[in-house]
Amino acid sequence: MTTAEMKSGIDSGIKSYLPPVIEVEAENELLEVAMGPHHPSTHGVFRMDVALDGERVVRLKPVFGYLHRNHEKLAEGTTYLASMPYTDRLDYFCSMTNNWAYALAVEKLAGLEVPERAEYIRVITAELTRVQNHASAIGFLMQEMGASGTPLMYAFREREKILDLFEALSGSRMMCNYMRFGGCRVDLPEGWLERTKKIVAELPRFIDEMEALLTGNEILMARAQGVGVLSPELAVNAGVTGVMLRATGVNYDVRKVDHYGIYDRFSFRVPLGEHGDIYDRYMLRVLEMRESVKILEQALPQIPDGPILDPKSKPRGFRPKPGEAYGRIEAPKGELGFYLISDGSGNPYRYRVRPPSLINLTILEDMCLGQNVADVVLIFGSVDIVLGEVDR
Amino acid sequence: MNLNAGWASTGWTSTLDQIFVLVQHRVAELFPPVLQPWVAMILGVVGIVAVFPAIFALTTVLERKGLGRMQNRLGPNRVGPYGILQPMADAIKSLTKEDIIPRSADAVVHFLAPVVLVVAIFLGYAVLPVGRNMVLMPIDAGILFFFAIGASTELSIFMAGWSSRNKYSLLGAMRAVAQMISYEVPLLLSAVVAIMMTGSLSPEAIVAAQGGFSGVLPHWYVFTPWGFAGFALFVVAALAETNRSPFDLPEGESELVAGYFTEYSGFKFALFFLGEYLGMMSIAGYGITLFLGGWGAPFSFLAFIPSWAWFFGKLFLAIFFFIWLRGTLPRLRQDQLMNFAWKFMLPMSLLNLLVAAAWRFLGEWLGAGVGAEAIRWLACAAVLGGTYVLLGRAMLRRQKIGPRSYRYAE
Amino acid sequence: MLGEGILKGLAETAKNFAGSFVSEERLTTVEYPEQRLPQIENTRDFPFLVYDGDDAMAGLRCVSCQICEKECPPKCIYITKSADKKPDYVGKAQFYPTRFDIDVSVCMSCQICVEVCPFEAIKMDTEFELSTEDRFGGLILDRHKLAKSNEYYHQIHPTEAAEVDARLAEEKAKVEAKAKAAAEAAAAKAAADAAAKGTADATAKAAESAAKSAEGQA
Amino acid sequence: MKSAAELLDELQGAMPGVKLALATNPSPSAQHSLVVAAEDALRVAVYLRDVAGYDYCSNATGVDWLDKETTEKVKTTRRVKKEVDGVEQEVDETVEETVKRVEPGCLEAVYHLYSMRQGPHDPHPPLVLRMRTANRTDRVELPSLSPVWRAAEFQEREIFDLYGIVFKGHRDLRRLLMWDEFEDHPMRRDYVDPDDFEYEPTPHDEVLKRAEEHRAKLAAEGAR
Repeated sequence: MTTAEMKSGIDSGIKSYLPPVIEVEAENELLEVAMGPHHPSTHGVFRMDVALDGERVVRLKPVFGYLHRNHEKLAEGTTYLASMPYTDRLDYFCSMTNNWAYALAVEKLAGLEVPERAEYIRVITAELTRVQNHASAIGFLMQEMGASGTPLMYAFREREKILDLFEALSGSRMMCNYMRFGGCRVDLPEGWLERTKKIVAELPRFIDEMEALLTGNEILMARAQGVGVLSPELAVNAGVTGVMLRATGVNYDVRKVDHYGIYDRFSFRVPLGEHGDIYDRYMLRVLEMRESVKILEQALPQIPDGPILDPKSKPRGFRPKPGEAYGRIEAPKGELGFYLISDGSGNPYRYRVRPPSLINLTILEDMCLGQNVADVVLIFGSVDIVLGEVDR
Repeated sequence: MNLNAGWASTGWTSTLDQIFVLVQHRVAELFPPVLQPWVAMILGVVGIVAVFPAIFALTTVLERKGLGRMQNRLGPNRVGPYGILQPMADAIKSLTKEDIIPRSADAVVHFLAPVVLVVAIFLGYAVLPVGRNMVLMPIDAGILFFFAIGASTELSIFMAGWSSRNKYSLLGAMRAVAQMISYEVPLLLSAVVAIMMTGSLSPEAIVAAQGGFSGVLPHWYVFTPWGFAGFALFVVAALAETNRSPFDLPEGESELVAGYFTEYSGFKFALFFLGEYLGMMSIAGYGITLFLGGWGAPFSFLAFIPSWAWFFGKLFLAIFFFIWLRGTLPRLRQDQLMNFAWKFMLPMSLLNLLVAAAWRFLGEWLGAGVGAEAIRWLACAAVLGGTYVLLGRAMLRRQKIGPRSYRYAE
Repeated sequence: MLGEGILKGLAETAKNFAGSFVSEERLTTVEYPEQRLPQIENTRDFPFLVYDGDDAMAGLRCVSCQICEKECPPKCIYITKSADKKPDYVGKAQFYPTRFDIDVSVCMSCQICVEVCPFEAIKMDTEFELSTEDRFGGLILDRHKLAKSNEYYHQIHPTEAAEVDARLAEEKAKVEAKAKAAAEAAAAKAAADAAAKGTADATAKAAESAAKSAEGQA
Repeated sequence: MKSAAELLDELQGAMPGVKLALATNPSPSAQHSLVVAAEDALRVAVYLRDVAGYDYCSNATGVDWLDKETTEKVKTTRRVKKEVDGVEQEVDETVEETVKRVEPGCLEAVYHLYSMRQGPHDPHPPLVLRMRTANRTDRVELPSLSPVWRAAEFQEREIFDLYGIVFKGHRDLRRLLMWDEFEDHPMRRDYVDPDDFEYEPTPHDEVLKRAEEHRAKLAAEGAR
């Protein structure tokens, strides 16, 4: 196929959103740098092939796949339940939300009902996950900015408490493997709610502390404001979701849109940015943490007694009827979707993860072109990705 | 000039104060008179070469522990009591590590770069007064000598970056050279006020000029408006000059891996590390000499404590301040750094020169007296403070930087 | 004013620096191995096999049904079924594993095996200090290493173990009741048959044999 | 938002002659899909984005449908010549035959579309858009929808990588996850692992057998 043929779709007059082309005076004077896969700032094994004109980026190509393990193929070879622990390992910062997204898709496929108590537990664990993910994401962003780890350590101090809660609940700190089709695996242990309430009550103080350290900092503002700007039109067209999308001002939060789970019972607001730059993404993460704390404060006292698993759900011999379903939730990194096709057997015929981390990287090139090489690292950090999910 | 101003020169305190000088003399007297100056010189050199690297070792562990505490961690605590022997472990590790020279690197220059750096930095200590009568080489143009020697470290950094044949090294070296040359201007200009006031380029004379007390408070330059501004500018420029956070772009690990010493390992890397910390300490030492009264005591009633103890105490405080900044601040971007140097630091330090001159003339013009002093003080402070606020605001506005508010969707 | 945010940040780190010396809450470091955190009850890492009684191999609850082997996501369980049978906890003759290996270098601690096991035979351990110098053999745990007593299970997961025991007792009671009912039914039937035949002798014999079979099942 | 069936009518009204079909989904999720012919896909996509309001392509993925071999028992009646009572006659005879029929498989590209323009006020199920290739071997080209929804850019690269669907009109169609020199498409259902597997240190059973074969092969190659 010739290039001309390849490009035919683009030339056909459709309004497309493409990255800018940067004119270079002397092509042979460009400095080509491969940032990664061995690079201190890449969040894992990820490579950006960057061409620099001085310190200005004129070309950038992301290269993926160093962590590819064909998660989808593995899942198609085992039962529905056996894929659940593997979802923990997608975005290993947020195993609870990964579990939920997968369980949600299977529940849609098999028509399972989730008991109310389980829904509450899901909301609580998901919001705790969101808090710790956003805190760590800010920490990593600051690390990228050269803050020698202080904000990251503060974030990890709080994250530690949340992970201890997860361990007390599910037995494991990060690889929770907690949710099941039609509910959750085990009920809350004794005293868990009280401990969680105490920790949630302390969270606003921690967020204040983090803001005192960072929000007004002139260096952070100088580095983050007006850098890595993303337009709302491009963001929507490129399927960018989560904080990245809302930082551009588009009001789209799957918790509000789909009313999945029981999110319509809680009052919370969706913070929106205006400029779509790194600072907006940082601030939105802070504000979303505050909103998550609000949800937690509502959900924790309301939690009812009752069963935690749909009686129709069973660990062995689970065979949904033929059909397909796409389920999605608002994971901390963006919209996490699972697409399943059942052929009536015990294994899914098709199992697909819609990874927010990967799709949010679609516009990395657009945001970085023309920027300083130091900003590339920042922009990349502000997307908030986990390579386990990008490469699957 | 009264070197002994405010100093109770009696008995054991004076002996303790001069103990190192006395030891040097006693040892030198054991040799024939022809050799005596040489022996004394060698003893001084040995002292510097022994003491400052020891402080460097201590600093590395203090830095890690201090950063740890700021981040709610413990820091190194496994080697020796409280991890105090950590630098020994680091030294053994760096000595036993394989020394790698990239195949395409220029081996000779690659080897020379860290050596040149350490030698140049050590030369700077030659004229640093670390205590009363404790200067290795008392020359009249000591400050000039220090800045001249300090400027030559850029050479070694570029040698390292260029000879490694690595893109990150080269970018890091170019950043470092650009940054150091830019910040040398405000560094020098901010130091000039102290020289103007003293009327001498000799570090000892500058320290002596800051001796003496009004009541219990000393006559340090930092307690005058121009001195404070000069000191603040000096600190910022010194941070940039020594590649410390928030100006650590040349080795910004998130962008350039390790900057100009990316391709260094083992002992050569340790030499670079040593050079950096020695550079930081020497520039802190000159900051103390120029603005913080050198080895002078901060209060008249504390003058019995030996002068060298004061100097090293101040040095550790300065180091702690550097660590504190490192634990708090993210780093700037190259263009912002340059903007800051040329559009903020330079005008401010030039204005400071004018204010310092005005201070001098106002002093002569208004004469003595508390009222006159207060008028002089307030006028200078207002000019400097007002300019600082206006210039800062203009800078933020020009770059469209400021706090934001956010809207919510229900 | 320029520098305000920086000063605020400096104050914050200074607060934390000072706080780390006085406040437990700020300095959360645990100096393992000298200090250890209290064990969290639900913690799981690698599976073990539960046995009842004193003899580990005789008391294994595992009946070698191989469901866990099939369901294990990373496929780290290897089971060989026995040729003969032995009675399990309700007295039913069952197979038992002649080989039960778990490769803990592959195991990902997901506890799917625990969930799918119909016999409450495999549970999650909390022992995490498993490091060994033998990378190949040392991390394959065989059934002798895996077998741990029910008392141990009670010790590490008291709540869960109590639930499991209650469930097993209930099941056992159910089985016994069923056997008893079956025996009674058989006896009654035999008696009816005997009555039809008119030989009291046969009745006694049938009832005896039925009672025996019920006993055997129990 | 309109349901898939309503959209089908609307599209057929707006673009007469467009090749579209509705594929119903029997599962409780009831997410029905529109199957569009490859030649009409681009204009349907543009219509969906610009007119129908589906401005957000959430998910794009491939599905591999293998060739389906169905065996059927068919009764056929033929006239055969037979000697009946010594006289050759043509008689109807019913024979039961097994007929094997191969339903050609295909590769399918599936797109899940939502509308962000609608905002949070109108919850709606995804609109599922499907395209099918002619077969699984040589005619695997489909038009790329990435000019319409940039979100499909990486996902189509992934489909190309893992399923081997060639998207015409994609701006940069390279492998995404596997390395460029890799030849097969691992997500296809008839994919066979190449023998360059890094065997775990303690292989068992089937893996052990394969590991031994692999080692023997390496040894043989070494001997040569």
